[in-house]
Amino acid sequence: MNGLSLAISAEQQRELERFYFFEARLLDNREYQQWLALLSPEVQYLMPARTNLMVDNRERGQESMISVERELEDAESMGCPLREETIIHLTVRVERAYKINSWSENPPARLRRLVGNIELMAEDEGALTVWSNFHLHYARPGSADYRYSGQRRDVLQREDDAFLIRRREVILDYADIELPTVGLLF
Amino acid sequence: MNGLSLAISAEQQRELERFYFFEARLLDNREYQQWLALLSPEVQYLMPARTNLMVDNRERGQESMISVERELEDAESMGCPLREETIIHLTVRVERAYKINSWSENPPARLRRLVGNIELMAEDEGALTVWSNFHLHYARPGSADYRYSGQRRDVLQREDDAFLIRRREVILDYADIELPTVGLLF
Amino acid sequence: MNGLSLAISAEQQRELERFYFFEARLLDNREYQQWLALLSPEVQYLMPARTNLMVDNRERGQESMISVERELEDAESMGCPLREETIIHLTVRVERAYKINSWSENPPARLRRLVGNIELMAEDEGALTVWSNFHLHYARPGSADYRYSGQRRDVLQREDDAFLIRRREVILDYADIELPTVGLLF
Amino acid sequence: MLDLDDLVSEDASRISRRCWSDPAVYAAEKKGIFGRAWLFLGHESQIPKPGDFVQAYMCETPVILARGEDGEVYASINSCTHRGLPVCRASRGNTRRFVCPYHNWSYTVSGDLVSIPQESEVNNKPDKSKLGLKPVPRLASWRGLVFGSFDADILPLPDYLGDMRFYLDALFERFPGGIEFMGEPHRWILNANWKLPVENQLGDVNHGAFLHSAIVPREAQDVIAELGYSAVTAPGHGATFRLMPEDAPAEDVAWGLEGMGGIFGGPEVQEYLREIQARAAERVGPIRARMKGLTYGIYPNLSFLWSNTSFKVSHPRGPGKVEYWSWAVVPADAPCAVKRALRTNYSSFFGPGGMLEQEDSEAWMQQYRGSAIDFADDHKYFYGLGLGEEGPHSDFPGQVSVTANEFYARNFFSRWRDDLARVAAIS
Amino acid sequence: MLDLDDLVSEDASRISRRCWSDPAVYAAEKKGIFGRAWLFLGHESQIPKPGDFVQAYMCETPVILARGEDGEVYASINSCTHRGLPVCRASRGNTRRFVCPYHNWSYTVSGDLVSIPQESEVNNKPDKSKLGLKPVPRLASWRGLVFGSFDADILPLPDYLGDMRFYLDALFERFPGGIEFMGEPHRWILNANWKLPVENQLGDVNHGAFLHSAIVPREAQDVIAELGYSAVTAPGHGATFRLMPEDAPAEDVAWGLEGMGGIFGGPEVQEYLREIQARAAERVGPIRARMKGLTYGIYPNLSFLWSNTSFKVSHPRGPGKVEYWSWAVVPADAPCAVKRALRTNYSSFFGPGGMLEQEDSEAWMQQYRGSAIDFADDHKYFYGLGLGEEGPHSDFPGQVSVTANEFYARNFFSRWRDDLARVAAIS
Amino acid sequence: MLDLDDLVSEDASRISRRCWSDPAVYAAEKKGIFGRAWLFLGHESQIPKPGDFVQAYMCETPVILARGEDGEVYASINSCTHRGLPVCRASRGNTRRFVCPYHNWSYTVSGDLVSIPQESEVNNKPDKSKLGLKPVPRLASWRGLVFGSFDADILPLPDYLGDMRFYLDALFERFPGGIEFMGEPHRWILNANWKLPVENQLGDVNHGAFLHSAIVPREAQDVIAELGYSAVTAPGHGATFRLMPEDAPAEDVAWGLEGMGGIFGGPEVQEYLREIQARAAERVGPIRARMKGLTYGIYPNLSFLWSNTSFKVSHPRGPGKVEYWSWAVVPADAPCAVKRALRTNYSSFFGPGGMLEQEDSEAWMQQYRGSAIDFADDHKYFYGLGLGEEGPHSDFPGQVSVTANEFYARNFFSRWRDDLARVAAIS
Ligand code: FES
Ligand code: FES
Ligand code: FES
Ligand SMILES: [Fe+3]
Ligand SMILES: [Fe+3]
Ligand SMILES: [Fe+3]
Repeated sequence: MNGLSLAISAEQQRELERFYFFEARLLDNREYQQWLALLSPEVQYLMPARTNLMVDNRERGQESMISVERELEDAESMGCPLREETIIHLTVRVERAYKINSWSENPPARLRRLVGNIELMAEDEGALTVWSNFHLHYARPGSADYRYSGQRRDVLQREDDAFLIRRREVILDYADIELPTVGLLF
Repeated sequence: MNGLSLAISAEQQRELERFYFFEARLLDNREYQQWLALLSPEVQYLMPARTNLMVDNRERGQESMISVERELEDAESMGCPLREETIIHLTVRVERAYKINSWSENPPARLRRLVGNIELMAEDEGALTVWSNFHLHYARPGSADYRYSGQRRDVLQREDDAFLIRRREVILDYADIELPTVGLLF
Repeated sequence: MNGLSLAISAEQQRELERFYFFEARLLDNREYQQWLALLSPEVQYLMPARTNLMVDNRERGQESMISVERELEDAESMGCPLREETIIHLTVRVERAYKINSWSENPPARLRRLVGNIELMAEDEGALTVWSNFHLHYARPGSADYRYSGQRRDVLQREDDAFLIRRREVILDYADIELPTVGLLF
Repeated sequence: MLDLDDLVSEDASRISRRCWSDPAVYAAEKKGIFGRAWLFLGHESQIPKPGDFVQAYMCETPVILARGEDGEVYASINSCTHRGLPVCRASRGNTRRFVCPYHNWSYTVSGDLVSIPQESEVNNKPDKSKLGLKPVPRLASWRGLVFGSFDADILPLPDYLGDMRFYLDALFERFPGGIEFMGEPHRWILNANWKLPVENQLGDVNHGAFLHSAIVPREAQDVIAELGYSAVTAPGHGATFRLMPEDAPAEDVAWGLEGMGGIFGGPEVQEYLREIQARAAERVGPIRARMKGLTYGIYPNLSFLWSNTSFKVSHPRGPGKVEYWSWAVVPADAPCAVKRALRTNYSSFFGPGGMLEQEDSEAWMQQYRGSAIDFADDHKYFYGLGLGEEGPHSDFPGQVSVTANEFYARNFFSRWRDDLARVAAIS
Repeated sequence: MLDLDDLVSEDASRISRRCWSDPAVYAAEKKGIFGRAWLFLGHESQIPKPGDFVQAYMCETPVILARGEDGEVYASINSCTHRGLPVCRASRGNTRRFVCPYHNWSYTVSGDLVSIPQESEVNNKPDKSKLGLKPVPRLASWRGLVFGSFDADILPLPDYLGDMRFYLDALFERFPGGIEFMGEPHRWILNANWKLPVENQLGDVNHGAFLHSAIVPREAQDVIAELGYSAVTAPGHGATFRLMPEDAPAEDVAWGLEGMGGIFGGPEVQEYLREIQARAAERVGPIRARMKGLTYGIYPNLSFLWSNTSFKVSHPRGPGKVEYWSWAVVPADAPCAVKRALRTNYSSFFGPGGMLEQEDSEAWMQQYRGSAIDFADDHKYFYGLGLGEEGPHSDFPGQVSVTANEFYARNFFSRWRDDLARVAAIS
Repeated sequence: MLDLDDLVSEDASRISRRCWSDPAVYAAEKKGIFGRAWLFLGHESQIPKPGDFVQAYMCETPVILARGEDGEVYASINSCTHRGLPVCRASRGNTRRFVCPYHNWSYTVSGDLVSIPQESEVNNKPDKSKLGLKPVPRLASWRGLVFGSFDADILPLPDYLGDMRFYLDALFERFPGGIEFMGEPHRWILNANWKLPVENQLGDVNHGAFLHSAIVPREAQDVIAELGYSAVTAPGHGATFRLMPEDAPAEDVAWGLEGMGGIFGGPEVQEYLREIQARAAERVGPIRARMKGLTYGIYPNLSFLWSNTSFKVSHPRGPGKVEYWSWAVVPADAPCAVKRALRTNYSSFFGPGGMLEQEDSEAWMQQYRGSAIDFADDHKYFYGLGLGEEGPHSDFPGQVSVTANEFYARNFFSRWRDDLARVAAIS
C-alpha cells in the first residue's frame, strides 16, 4: 500500500481516532476483558520477526533495497514469526492477567501508549485497512522502563456503529529485543 | 469513567486539541507565565503516588483486580500523594523558573512533549472532563535524557471562547522513580 | 510566533495531518525517494546547534530569560549549526541510502516516529507555517535504541492540491548528543 | 588496602573525593558501616495487624518487615532459600504466606518455610526448619521506629540512639498518640553517593538560603543564624534546631503552623496545632517546648525533617547511585483531615516532587560528578568551618555550636574512618 | 582466587549466590567452561548452499558459520584482522565475500583474506595467507547440529554428546528427513545470569505447574509425576521425558499433537503427525516410540524443548546479562503448511512472545537479583531435593530418577566446579 | 602489571585488541598519557574579553578556560573546594564570578576564592588564598591554540608541537588575521575507545574511498595516491596532505574552494578564497602554497581537518566511551557571510550531522566491539602496511611516505607503549 491515505473527511477520521483512543485506554488501564470484546472471533493477531539481512547490491538505487517488508519473517514466510495468534491465544492471555499467579505482572506493570499517525489506507465493503503507530511506555516494578515502538496494520470491520478488529499485524521496531517480553497486548 | 469518549464532532475535538497543543507549546518553550494564565485561580493540581500492591486473589477474574485506581495514593487516601498543589504552589514554581538560582534548571533543560489520545469523557454545564496521555522528553545538561509518561485527567472550564484548567490529576507511569524530579509542570 | 495556532477548521487541520502522517510513513519505511519529491527544489533544511548558556540575571522574571531561541546557534548566528542543507545535500543523503556501502545503515535501522502537536501558526498566500513535534524511535542492529525528540518548524507551500516543504528547521532536544548521528532525515 | 588517613585527615577537616566515588571505598563501607550499624527499617504504624508487611532495605539487601501471626515484628531477607527469588514482590500488603513464584515454596510472614510442593515426590524430606528465609540478626524498636542490624553483637538500640532520643522526643512526645507514617515511602533513584543526602540533613542547614535561594528567603537564614543550634550527641548523629525566645507567640513556636498545610489547611488544622503547642511544655518540658527542630541525622543513613515532617533513608546502590526513601510523618491522633493537610508540609517542599528537593537532588548528583574527578587528589574538600568551636551546653545534650560549624560532618567522617579501619584490621 | 568449595559444597547440595553474580566467577567461567567445551553454533539446514552464512556466538565472541565455496562448513571469528571490525554485519545471508567496512579488506565466507586495497601503494605486500579471520579451532557436527570449540584438544563431539544422542534421536530419527530449523533464531536480552535458563531446561520441569500455574493446569504436573523421568547421561547433560503407557492411544503419544499447532492446525497437520507416530516404533524402537520428551540440556548452554519444538542457547553477556536465542524446529520433510502450523507449538508458549516464557524470563531476572544480595553468604541455596535417590535404569542410559530430584543440577554444578578448578590450577 | 610487549609488538606492526578495551590499560593511559601530555583546551578567539569562559576537558577532568580580569588566560579544574560541585554549569559565557550552587562560595573566573557566606558565623575564618579552584599546573598557547598539562615538568609547548607547526602554519599563516573558532564545539558521545578517532585522523586517509564510498568517489582516492604524502614529525604527531603540481590552476589549489561552502557559497566566497590563495606563496612560501592538507594529528588526542576546516578532540570517557568535540574553523578576517558559508565545509560532512562522520562513528563503535572480543589474543591487529618504507624528504620535515604506509600509527603506538612503560616503572 502506498501514497497518501484515503481522502476521508475529518468526521470519518475522528471516528477512527475515537475508536483507537478508546482501545488504547482499555489497554493502558488493563481492562483487557473489555478489549477482548473489540475483537472479531476470527481475529488474526500477528507479529512478524524482524531480521538483519544483508542488503542486495542488485537492488541498489531502488527503495525496495531497504524496504521494511524484506526484513520481516511473517505468517507467509518459512521463518518463524514472534506471534501467530487467534482469539484462543488472546483469550488465554486475558484470563491469565486476572490470576494472582501471572507472576511477571504481579504487581502489575504501568502501561501508557500514544497512538498516532492513524491512516485509513483502504476501505472495502465494511473492511477498513487502518495503519497506525504507537510508542508504549512500560514500567515493571523493580526494573527499568521500556519503550515499545511499532506500527499496527489493522483490518477493522464495521459492526453497525462500532468497529471490530478482524486482523492486526504488529510490526515491532526492534533490532535486538531488549524487552522483558513481546507478549503484551498491542 | 468508562466506555467510549463522548460522541462529539470533529470541530469540537479540534477545539480541544488546539487548546492542548497550545498549552504543550507553552510548556515546551518554558513560557510558564503564559501557561499560568490558563489556570483557574481555584485550580487543583494533583499527582497521586503509585504503589506496588499485592493483588487480591479474591478479585481474581475481574478487571478490578489490577485496576490502576487501586494502586494510587491520591488526595482522598491516607497515603501521601507526590503533589497536592494550588495556584500558590504553581505560582511559586513559575516564579522560581525565572530566577538565576533555580539551580537544577540553570542552564535550562530541554522539554518536548507529545500530547495525544485526547478524549472528552464528560461535559457538564461548561465543565469538561478531558483525559489525555503524554510522553515528555526531558534532557538536562550534563545528564542523561528522561522520558516522563503519564495521563492527565483534567477538568476544563469554558470561559467564553477559551478554556481554563480547573483541576488536573497527573497519573505518572512510574514503578520506581528514576527521574531527577517529578516537580515539573505537566 | 506566539499564542494559539490559527483557528482553522477541522477539515483544514485534517488536511495538514494527512500530509504529515504520509510524510512520516515514507520516512519510517525508508522510502526516501518519494520523500524527496515532497521537497521544494529551493528547500532550506536547517538544524541549529543547541548550547547551554549561562542565563542572564538581568532578564530575571521574564520568559525571555530561558527562552529556547537564545540557546540556538542557527543559520543567522556566528556559531555553527549542526546542519545547513539544500536539495543537494538531501539528494546525496537519499542516494547514499540505496547504496550497499552506506555502512552505518546496512543492515538498515528501524525507524518509527510519532508526529503530533501539529499547529498551523501562520498562512500567507500559499505559504503555511506549520509547527509540529516528533518522537522518533531509532534502533540500529547491534546497538541500543535511541529516542530522537524535536520540533519541526516548517514552511509548506501549496501546490494545487498538494504541499511542498520549502523550509524546515529541526529543533533537536538534546543537551548532550548521545545519538549515533543527527544526520537522519527528520 | 585503603589509605584511610589519606581519605580523611586526622581532624577530618580535609577529605578526599574518593570517599564518595571509589568502588573500593564503597565495598569497605558495606562491611564496615552497614554490616555493623543499626539500620532503619520502618515504623510500626505501617504494620499494625498480623500479616501486615512492608518492604525495606539494609544497604542493598532487600528485607521484609512484617507483623507475624503472633503479633510480633519480624524482619527477614527477601530471597528464597531454594533459588533466591524475592518471595515478596509487593511494596506492602497483608498476607498469610509469601509464595515464591518459581516453585511455590511458601513462607510465613515471619519467614518460616512451611511448604515445598516438590518434596512429595522425593523420599528424603528436607528439614524445613533449616530452610526459612534468613532472619535479620538483630531487631529492635524505639517509639515505633524499627531498626535492624547484621551485627549480632551490636550495642542495644537505646544506647546506640543515645541522646538523639532527647531531640526526637521533643517532637514525638508532644503528641499523645505519638507519630504515624502516612502510606508508602516515596522512593527515587539519584546518581549520587549515599552520604551526600545524609550529610545534608545531618547538619548542613546553611545551604538553605543559598542552594534554595529561589524559594527560601534570606530572612530564614538570618533567623537560623540568630536562633539556630547544631548538636552532635555522638559522632555520626546530629540535630539542628531553633530555640524560640521565651516570649515568642505560640504561633511562631508551634510545630506545623509554618508549613503549607499549616498555613492553608484552615481553622481545624490550625486549631489542632495550637492545641498541641499549648500542651507542649507539660509534655516535653519548658525548654523543648520552645524548640523548633530543623534537620536530624542518625548514623549512618537515617534523616528526619522537623518542619517538613518527614523521615528519610539513603539506601546505597553503588558508589554513584542512591535509592532515596521518604515518608510523610504526622501525629497519630490527629483527625484524618488534619493529617491530610499536614502531609503537604512535607510534599510541597520535599520528596521527588518537592520544590526544595529538586535543587538538593541536583546538588548531590553534581557533587558526585565532582567527586569522581581525576588529577585532583592533592586538592581535598574543605570541612574546616568552625573547627574546634563546638562545646557542651547547659540545656542541650551533646556538643553544641552554631549551625555554620561543620563539626557535625567532621564527627561523621571520623566515625566513618574508624569504622572502616576496624574492618581493614580484621580482613 | 576463588574458593570453589565455598561456592559449591562437596555434594553440590548447597550453592553460593556468588556463582551467579560474582564478576570473578564469570571471568573464570569464560576460560574454564566456554574455553573448553563444545559450543552450539547452528544447524546445517540454515546454510544449505555455498556462500550461505549465519551469525553465531561462542560465549561473547561473535562467530560466522558459513558454507564455503567447497561445500564445507566453516566457522571464523567475526573480526577483521586489520582493525577488528566485524566483517559480517548481517544476521544471515549468502555472499561471495565479506567486505570490511573500514578499509574494505575482503574475505571469503570461509575466512580467507583475499584482498587489501591499500597494498597496491606499498612495496612490501603483506602475506595474506597469515591474515585471514581467526578460525574456530575445532568444528564438528552431528545430525546437522554444528558445534565449535576453542579447545583444540577437546574430545570428539560424539563422545562429548555421549548418551544424549540416544535421547535426541528419540525425536530426530522419527523423521525420515530429520529436523530443520525455521528461519532465524529469536534473540532477546535478559538481565539474568546465563546458567539460570540452562538449569531450568536441564531438568527443572517441576517449576511448570507452579511458575506457570496461570496457564499450565495442575493435571500436567500430575502426569509428569506419574510418567516423568529425569536422566543425567553425564554431569551437565540431562533429559526429562514422559514414558507413555504401552496401551496409550497414539494421539496421546504422538509428538506435536498436544501443541497449539497440532490441536488447531487442521487435518493435514494431524494426519502428518499420526503418520509419523505410526512409524515411530520401527524407526526408534518400541521404548523410545513411547517417549514424550520434555526438556533436554547439553553442557554448558544448549537446551532443547521437545513438545515446544525448539532449540535454545544461553549466551553469556556478563554475570547479570544473557542473550537468549531460540529456534523453531520442525521435521525437514513435512509440507510447508505443516511446518508453519507446527512452529506455533513453539511460538505460542516460548520465545520472547511466548505465554510461558514471559514468566520464566521474569523468574530468571528475579533470581539474578536474589543472587546479588549481600550479607547472605551464610545462607546458601538449597539444591538437595532427592539427594542420592537417582540410579541406573534398564531402558534408559545414564542415572535416572523422578523429575523432582535435583540431581541434574547437582551434577551440573559438580562438573562446573571441577572445570573451574582445572583453570585455577593452571592459571 | 600490563605486559606492554604483548600489547604492542617491538616494531608496533602487531597490536593487541586489549589496547582499546582493557580497563587496566585505560587506567594506565590516564596516568601515563593524559597525566604527562599537552592537552588541547580551546582557542583564544573563544574568549576574547575579560570574564569570558568556555568549558573544556583534560581527559575526564572538567576544566574552565577563562580570560581573567587582567586579560590573561587561566585554566582551573571545575570543582568547588568545599564539596566538589562544578562551579561553572554553562558551556560558555561571560561572568565576574562563578557561584557554587550548594553554599554559594564564589570564585573569580581565574579560580580565586573570594567569598564564603557561612564564614561570618564562625570565629576562625578559613584562609581563602589556599581554597581556590585547583589551577591546571601548566598552561601555554601557540597561534591562539591553548593547551594545558597536569605535568609541571613537561617540555615547552613549542618543542612539544615541534615541526607540526610547519604544517599548521601552512594554513594558519595564509590568513592575515589567522584563524577563528566559530561558536561552541559540537559534542557527542560514541561507544568507542578514544584512540580510534585519533588514529583515523592521524593518517588513515586511505579509509576514505572505502568506508565512505557511498559518498566519496574513487577518483578522490586516486588523487591522494598520486599527490598524497603522510608525514610524521615526531611519534604520535602526523600530517597528511596533497602537494599540488606547480602548474595546477589556483582553483584546484585554493583552500576552501572544494567544499560545499566554497562551491555553493557564491561569488563573494569564491572571490575571498582566490584572493587568499593568490597571496599564499608570499605568506607561506612556494612549497606550502601548493599544499592542500588532509588530516593532522597532535599527540595524544587533537585532530585537525584541513579541507573540512575543523579541530577535533577525542575526550576519553572510559575504555569504550568517548566524548568527541569538533569546532568549525574559519579565517578570522573573513566577512561574516563568508565565515557562514565556509563553516558548511565542515558541517556538511563532519560533526554529528555530517554525511561522512556518520560512517566514521559507526566504524569506530564497531572497532570497539571487535576489540572487546575474547579468545582472540593470539590473533593481533595488523599494523604492518608499508613497514620501513618511510624516510626523510627534501621539502617536508619529519619522516615522509605514501599515505598507505601505516607508520603514523606504528609511531603513535610506540610512543604510547613507552609512555605507559614509564608509568609502570615508577608506580
Ligand atoms: S526459587 Fe523459590 S521456590 Fe524455587
Ligand atoms: S578494519 Fe577491516 S579493513 Fe581496516
Ligand atoms: S559545595 Fe560549593 S559552596 Fe559548598
Ligand atoms: Fe536542601
Ligand atoms: Fe518455564
Ligand atoms: Fe572518515
